[in-house]
Amino acid sequence: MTKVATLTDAVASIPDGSHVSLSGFAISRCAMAFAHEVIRQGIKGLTVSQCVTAMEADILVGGGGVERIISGGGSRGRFGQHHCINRGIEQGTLIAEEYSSLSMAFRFLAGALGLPFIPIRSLRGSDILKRLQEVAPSEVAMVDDPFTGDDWLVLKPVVPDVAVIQVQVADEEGNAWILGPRWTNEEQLKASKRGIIITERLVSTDMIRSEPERTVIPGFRVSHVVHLPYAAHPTAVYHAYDFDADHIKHYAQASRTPEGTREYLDRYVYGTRDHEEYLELIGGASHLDGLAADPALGY
Amino acid sequence: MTKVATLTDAVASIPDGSHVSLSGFAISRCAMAFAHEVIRQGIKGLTVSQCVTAMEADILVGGGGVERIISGGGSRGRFGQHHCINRGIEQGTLIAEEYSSLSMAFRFLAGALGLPFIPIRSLRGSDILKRLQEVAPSEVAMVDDPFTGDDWLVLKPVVPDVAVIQVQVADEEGNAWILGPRWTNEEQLKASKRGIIITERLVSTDMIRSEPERTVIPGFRVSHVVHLPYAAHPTAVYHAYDFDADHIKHYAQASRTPEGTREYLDRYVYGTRDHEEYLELIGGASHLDGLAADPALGY
Amino acid sequence: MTAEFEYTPLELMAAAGARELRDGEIVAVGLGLPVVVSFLAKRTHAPNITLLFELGVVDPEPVDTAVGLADPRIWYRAKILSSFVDMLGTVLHKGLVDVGFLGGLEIDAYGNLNTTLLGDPKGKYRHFTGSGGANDIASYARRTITIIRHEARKLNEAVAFVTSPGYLRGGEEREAAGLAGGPSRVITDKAIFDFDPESRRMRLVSIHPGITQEEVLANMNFQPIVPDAVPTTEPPTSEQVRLIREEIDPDGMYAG
Amino acid sequence: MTAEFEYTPLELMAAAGARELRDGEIVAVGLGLPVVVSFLAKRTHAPNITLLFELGVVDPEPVDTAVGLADPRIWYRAKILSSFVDMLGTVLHKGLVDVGFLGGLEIDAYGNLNTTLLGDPKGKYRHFTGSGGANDIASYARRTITIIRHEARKLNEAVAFVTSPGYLRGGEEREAAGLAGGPSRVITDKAIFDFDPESRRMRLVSIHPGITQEEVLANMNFQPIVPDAVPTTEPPTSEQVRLIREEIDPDGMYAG
Repeated sequence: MTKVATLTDAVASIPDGSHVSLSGFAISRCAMAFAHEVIRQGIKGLTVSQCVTAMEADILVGGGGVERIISGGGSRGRFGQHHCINRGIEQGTLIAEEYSSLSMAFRFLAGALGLPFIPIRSLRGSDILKRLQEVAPSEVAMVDDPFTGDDWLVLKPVVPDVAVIQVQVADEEGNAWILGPRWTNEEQLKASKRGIIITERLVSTDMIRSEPERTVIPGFRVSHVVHLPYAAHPTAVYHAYDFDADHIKHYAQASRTPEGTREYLDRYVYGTRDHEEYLELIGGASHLDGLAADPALGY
Repeated sequence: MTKVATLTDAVASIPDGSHVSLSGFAISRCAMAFAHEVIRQGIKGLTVSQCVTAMEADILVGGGGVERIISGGGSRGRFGQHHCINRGIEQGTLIAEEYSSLSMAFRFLAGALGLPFIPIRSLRGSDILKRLQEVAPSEVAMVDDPFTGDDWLVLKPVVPDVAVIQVQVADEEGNAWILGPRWTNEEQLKASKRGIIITERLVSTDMIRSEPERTVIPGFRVSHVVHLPYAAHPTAVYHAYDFDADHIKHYAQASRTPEGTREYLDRYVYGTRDHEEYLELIGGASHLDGLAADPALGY
Repeated sequence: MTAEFEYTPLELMAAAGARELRDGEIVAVGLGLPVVVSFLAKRTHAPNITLLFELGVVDPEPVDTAVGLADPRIWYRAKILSSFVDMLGTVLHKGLVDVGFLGGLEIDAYGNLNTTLLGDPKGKYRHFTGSGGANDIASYARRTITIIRHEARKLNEAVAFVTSPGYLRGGEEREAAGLAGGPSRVITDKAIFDFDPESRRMRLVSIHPGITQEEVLANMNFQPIVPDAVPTTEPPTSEQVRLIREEIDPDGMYAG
Repeated sequence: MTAEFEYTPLELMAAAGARELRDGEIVAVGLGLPVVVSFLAKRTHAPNITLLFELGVVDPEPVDTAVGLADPRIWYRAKILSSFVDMLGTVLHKGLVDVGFLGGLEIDAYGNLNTTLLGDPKGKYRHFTGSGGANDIASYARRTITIIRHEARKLNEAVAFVTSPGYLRGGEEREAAGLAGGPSRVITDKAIFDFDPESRRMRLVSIHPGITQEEVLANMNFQPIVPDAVPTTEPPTSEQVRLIREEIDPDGMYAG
């Protein structure tokens, strides 16, 4: 059964107030075209979760549609901090449930496995835990290990309404491969009630059947498959294209202020009707060709 | 650092009384040559764990070296029951901690993740749980879900002393791929204190680096790599060779009685000095050629 | 409608099982007749069902008959080859399996299944397969379908060992034990049963063509609930029989 | 032994860090100087260390300088590309990481690290990166090594926010919180510190060549424990400097 859809339709399936789990990690495999379309459609009140915060989450916050972010923290590495997220936290307009990488990974894993709670050794003794006990007291608790009597911190599973996963290869049913490290994308997708797959390449189900060990996204969990090359620009997609350093620097500079963010959104998001127009605006085919990955290096 | 070793040396690293987790599932990827060598070396008092019982566990029990088996049950499918295991249970010479597939999978997963316990919805209301509460009362307990107040069964992690994993492809450090379904082999290996890898093909680390998404066994967990083609005979190794139906039937018939088992062991295990002699005895190269997998079908 | 062609009891059972599957459902399949049932549904009214095999196999297209789940013949052209944790953890334990197929040494009046032992577990007994994924599937697939031969020794008031819980001793006992879902159908070579919604005791739904109610009850070691009028089981269609014989199970290994 | 060649403070720090790693250890690495430290150890006395990057990367052999862990340049020729659950779950949480590298906005007298915010979290403050894997690594790597610039604003009696716990307020507080391992070394561009085994307060171990004890203490907002005699930090060897400049970090991005 084909689930191939336009980005417009896939985004339109997400009601205001949904919990959306995003596939990006800093500057890699970020669902940028998805975030742009969410902003264009004016979807509001979102909860966003991801293991390590990334550029699509930052621009979604900048676009004003995010009420709460659940993550293990993060930055853009040498491209600096996520200004929109940090500004939202500092100004109190964004509720941040901040964990660590492993505690997010375990929360997604617990969601994926249908566990009611998962024990973890992280967070103990830290101000992260103290703050969570204020911001999200219903998500953390202590349990006695019935086998040893030790006390253990346990975390509640995360069960997002929808996971939006940017991949390299998918078929029309949504069976998909992720090349390179998967960070927590497999757990996020399997924890969620459904998945939206944004894929660089759409392949036949016969191709999926030819290397079934690689299928980390099961099609039966997926509601929409959007075939959209360069949908992660300006972030990197391993074995497809490199990150666009100049554009990331441009965004980094613009997003330092609310005004700059607004100008960026006006130009690149509201000023383009869709992803195709966005790609034309940032330089079109000749610019994108310069980002294409070297097949041996993968970037 | 090379960990390539002879089967003799790898087996000799296992003291009496060890807990050994085995990779087989019914009639696929069973560590048969390993089991034979354990019997030849007369290692005793073993605890054996595996998700679904398989032929190498049955012959190890038949050889008299196994004191306890921890598994989710199992058979050889159309090739019948595991007679040695069942006889041991019926006669009280083998302690059986019997779970279900998922409860074994979760126990290995908990061991792999360093979890103190893992909640599960299986086993409740069954006689499996009642019997475990008699045979292994320290391995199961009830915990209140701190988030909902519901009571949950929790299982203790399994942490074997060594996992013995029969694979298709490994390098000299023990980085390895498993083609086909992995059942619980990845979790077993990662739950264990160390791993012994028996591989059909020994490849360069450059080859491992060429498809790093496939490395499910990390070399840094492995103590010995044994390069031994046809080490799973008479069971199947996907994309290497098919199971040997006639030999499995022969074993199935022999193992129906203690005498038949003894005769089988005398001929095929004690009667051969090593795996090479065993392969000659069962028909040598010409017989094995007939089992070679079709590259398209994988069997 | 009358069937004017020959069919075997197993073909009838396969067709009856296939009718229980709705399009789009996720089905946990074991080897044997459930494979035929599932592929029959997939090739007729339910092309979008997803078939899971517990060891880590999704939607294969086998071309050769397998001897068990561990036989690579059943993995051929799968969409996913993964693991128990993936299948039974992220799908079944997550609550996504709609239908699970079960079988066993014996089933009892409340749908409890035994695949572990026969005889007295405190004294002399024979040990068999144990659970595998059966207990897991029985514990929380939304509904389970058991396919079992209609012999008195296999249909008892209470099983010797509850490997896979049905409704336990009936009423609300299953829910009290913390279990979801439950048995929905038992398909034998003589009849089809469901479970009374109150008592949760097995109840006769239909009797296969050519079988009498006396034959059904005489070959059971317990008395199921018998409604006043029990219809005849709908026979397979000629197209269903053709699919089984020519495409799904040409060697007659499962449904022969 | 005197070093008769030029080296930068970062090269000295890299060499000092490399000396802390023993062959065969499993090391959790972040980006930046720890990458240089780890590859330097691997190419000299510790060829069998295993390098883990939290997102799911083991033992890469990068040929280009990366801008962060999310940059595919750092994944090049890895032996494993997997996931956070695999790296931080099955290795770190399992208790197998010997050494973790950490950095931060500030560290305090008991080795607690802040990567989350500066200012007053109850009032006006600036938010930064948060934890990532740092809290996890700090919670149960067997030992951690922090590399940080030697500036008073980064070396405080207590941090504004404990992102990654060290010895908390000292003594047995860390163990009481249920944490294993703990900080073993702090390497700055002026000195190396460890922690007093009783009080768990930071203690001066050695001062880098050309730096005075006064410079070390004047640029700290707390008083570390200072033993009577503090040796001079061993400088890098010419071979270490050559490896860093020619092979490990030819662009000088990390240790330039």
